[in-house]
Amino acid sequence: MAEVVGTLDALVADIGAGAVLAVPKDYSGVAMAATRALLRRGVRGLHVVGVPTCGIQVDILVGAGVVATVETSAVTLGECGPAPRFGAAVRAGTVRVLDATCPAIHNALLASEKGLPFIPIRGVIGSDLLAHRADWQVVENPFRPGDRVVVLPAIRPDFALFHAPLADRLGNVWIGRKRELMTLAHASAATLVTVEEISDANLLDDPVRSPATIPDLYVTRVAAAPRGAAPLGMTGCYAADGAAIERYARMARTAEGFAAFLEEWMAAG
Amino acid sequence: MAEVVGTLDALVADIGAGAVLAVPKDYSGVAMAATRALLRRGVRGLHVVGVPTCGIQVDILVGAGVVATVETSAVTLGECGPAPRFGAAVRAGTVRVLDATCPAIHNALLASEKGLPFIPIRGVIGSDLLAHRADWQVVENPFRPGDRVVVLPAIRPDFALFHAPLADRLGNVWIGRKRELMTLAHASAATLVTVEEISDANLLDDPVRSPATIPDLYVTRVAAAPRGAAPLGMTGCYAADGAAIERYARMARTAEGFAAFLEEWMAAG
Amino acid sequence: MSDAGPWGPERRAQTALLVATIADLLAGCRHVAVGQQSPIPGTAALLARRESAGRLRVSVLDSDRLSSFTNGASELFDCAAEGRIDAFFLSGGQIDGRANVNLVGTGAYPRSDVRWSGSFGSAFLYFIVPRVILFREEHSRRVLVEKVDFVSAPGTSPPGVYRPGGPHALVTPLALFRFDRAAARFRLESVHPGRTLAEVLEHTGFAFDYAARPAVTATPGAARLAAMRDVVREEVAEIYPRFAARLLDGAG
Amino acid sequence: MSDAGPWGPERRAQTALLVATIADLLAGCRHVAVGQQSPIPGTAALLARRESAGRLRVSVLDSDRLSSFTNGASELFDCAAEGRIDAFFLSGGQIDGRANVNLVGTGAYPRSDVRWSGSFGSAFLYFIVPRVILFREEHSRRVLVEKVDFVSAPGTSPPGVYRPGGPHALVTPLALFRFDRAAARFRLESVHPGRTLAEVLEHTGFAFDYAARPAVTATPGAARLAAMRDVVREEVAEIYPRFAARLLDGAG
Repeated sequence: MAEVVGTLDALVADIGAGAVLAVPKDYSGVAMAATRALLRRGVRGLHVVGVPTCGIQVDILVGAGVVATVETSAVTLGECGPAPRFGAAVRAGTVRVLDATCPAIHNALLASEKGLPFIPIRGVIGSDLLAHRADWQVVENPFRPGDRVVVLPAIRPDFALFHAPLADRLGNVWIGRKRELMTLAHASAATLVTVEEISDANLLDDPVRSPATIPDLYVTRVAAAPRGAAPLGMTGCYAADGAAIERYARMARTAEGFAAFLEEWMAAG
Repeated sequence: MAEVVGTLDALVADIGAGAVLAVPKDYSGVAMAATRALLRRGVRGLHVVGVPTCGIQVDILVGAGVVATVETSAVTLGECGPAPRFGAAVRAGTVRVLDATCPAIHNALLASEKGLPFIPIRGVIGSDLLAHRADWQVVENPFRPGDRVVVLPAIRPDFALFHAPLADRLGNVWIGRKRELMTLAHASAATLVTVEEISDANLLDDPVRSPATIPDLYVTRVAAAPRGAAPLGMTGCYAADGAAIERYARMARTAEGFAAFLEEWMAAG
Repeated sequence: MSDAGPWGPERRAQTALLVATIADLLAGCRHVAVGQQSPIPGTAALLARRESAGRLRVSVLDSDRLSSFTNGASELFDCAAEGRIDAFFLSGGQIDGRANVNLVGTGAYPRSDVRWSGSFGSAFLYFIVPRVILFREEHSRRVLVEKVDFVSAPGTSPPGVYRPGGPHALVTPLALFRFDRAAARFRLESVHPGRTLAEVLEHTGFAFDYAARPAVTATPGAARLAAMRDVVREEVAEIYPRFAARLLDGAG
Repeated sequence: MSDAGPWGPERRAQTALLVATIADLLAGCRHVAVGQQSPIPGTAALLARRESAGRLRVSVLDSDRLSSFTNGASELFDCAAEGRIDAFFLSGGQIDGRANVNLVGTGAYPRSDVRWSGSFGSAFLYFIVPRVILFREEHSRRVLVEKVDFVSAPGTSPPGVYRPGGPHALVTPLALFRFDRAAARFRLESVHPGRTLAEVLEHTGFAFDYAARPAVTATPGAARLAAMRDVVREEVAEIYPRFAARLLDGAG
């Protein structure tokens, strides 16, 4: 069912204006190389969902002006601090933020995966997050009168986009311990994946690999992108390039610095 | 955190009268050998949860008179038809049945895994299941007025008991594609596992095995039990013994036949 | 209880007809899920897959070979909820004229006179999967009743109940029925070759719509039978070996 | 932003004190979870593990080596909800006298004057984990405010709100506070060696309870410092190499 495509431009060709695009946190495999292809498309007004957080990828997309809404629990450069272009856009009011908390993002994607019309979450009551989320509600626990519970609507992304170590020619994708990518693929209408390597063997035929493999049933397109998560890391393949991220953090402090970074970065791939 | 024990009697030593005991369906690894040890304990009044169905294991437990309640979506001998002792107990009114539907069992365990106070499920409305489940309720979808949705309380078993291919000396358990066992272990207060084999290597150190491994954090006790699922099968190890199950189905048609089976079966292990 | 012994040519021909009839009901589907104890629907789905030139995906539950599911026992239900399953099969100890199915038992609940296995996933999948095909190898007034004793899953739902799916057709050894969801009634689509409307009326416990001279179910031609034999030999034999041997008339 | 350069002996001693103080707060825990960008709490947890003779389990998030989680990014939250995590660490751009934490930003929301990363899992874990330890390396009126500008997660909840967890203590470079959930107030537990109550009062923006002559935080002895160095060399260095090198005074 999945299509193995030859270019990153082909991978992201269907992501249109206003699309709801879900991306994983830095540890889980961020499709940085494909993000460049997305910027080449000139798409605008994206609604980005950081699952459950996001980092340099979304900061670049926000800095490039292609994001209308960021829905996530955090935008962070990790050791290198908060995300500068995101912070600037918030101050300028040029990006809408749907601030969440990590398990709310996870639960809302689970609701999509399982076709639940809504899903409860403990906690949250008394957090200002709730006051600013018109799409979250508080109901009474039907099994315990007086017990108030926050309920969330499902998040159903138009596209999931991430990077993984390995796929096969059918589009089955091995994700290792990053199980949230399984939920994400199930929950999304379309799933776009870059991988370090494409195997000739069917991953589902391997009894040890298959339990951590997203079946092609849930995968729309796959493209090879060696070092496709860099400067972020890919577990088992390469570590994050802390110096490159720190350099980004410095350059992106100003609009001019970010413009210089972006020009250089776009030219590099 | 998990204890690797030397006998099946030690494995099940804590299962007391009235315990809520969750067991998986036949395909997922049924701890048949440990079921014999459970019967040796002389425990009574079990509340068995079949996840999401059950078979010969629960039929034997019901036939032996140790089950007060069966909560499941089906009790079946597969190709060999309905479960005879279960059927007889239902007719005699000696077992209480909490009839469910498969995804309701899955969702209710997920609610336990995630600490959700309740969880919705689509469908079910208009099924007589609902009329007979005082613990299920119908609420209005807070996001769509007039849309009625069934909600379920979490199922939190006192014990999960199942059979898997492989564990290590720390009690990490490899489950392959049987992901429902992960949810079950998370959802249960205690998890007891028999395995075909115990490995000297830490399964979590293996990047290919670890994604399908239940960490010892969720495992209470492990015991080796080669062919511990027989006469049911174990994926990758051995197939179900259809003739033995058919023989059981024949013998268990009558109370006398079942008594003869039970005597023989208890003596065999 | 599985019946024993080899099949005669008549039973083989009837089985082939049922397989072909069900395969036709899967036209246009992208993904069909089949329960493991369902050799005739399973064979039909695999035949339809071959005839679709690879466009149809078939998932046989609890089969390591014929399912690509990797997310545990809940994946079938999740996959259906995501709109990724177009057709599924259900049977019933009783099926009534409003397409209600009973998988629980006869008589008063909970102390059923005859207790069957239980409702399995019916109370969810019947609501969610667009094209649910009812299949039963027994066509009798015992099975096809006016009103089921216990509704495992209702055939229809009142307006306002979320129900993208539901019953599509009913296949038995005598006939093929279509289900009209708006009318909440079956309509006889065709009578199998060698069977009569009178027989169908005699053995059906519920009222249904029919033409005075109903169509005859199409018999699979030689080419289709050959394709079916190939499918049975190459794919079905792995999961339903006894069924495959019986259907393959000794030549397979 | 990580600060650059090597540490002097004073910074090393202060860090060791913070590590020891936090380790003491974990007494009796069975399972502590630590965020990845938390070298001091992480070191404290690993020290406490060593001192527990293996009874304490430590999970460092997003670490393949120091976490046994295998069920994806939601496992931390599920594990906490199941009652399997006894202690966790939170920080805050602002922390107020009712232990409310703000991880979002200063000024009026949503167009914060300074925007921080976001609330992460605080709005859930702060309610669920029994012993949440607040830790911040800056003790100032800018951080420890009377009232946070945005409540990422509240320090207390009214009766009736499900809240098995909450704030337990606050550790800063100046002092250790305990939080009294019933009173919704911090109480100064001890002032770190070389610091004074006056300093703490001067730099704390919220009111808190204190004794006229507060206790002095215990300094780790030579044996404990040696154990700490072992932990840093053998375990911490793998996950926080820069931090480990700085703490290991050149000898490590």
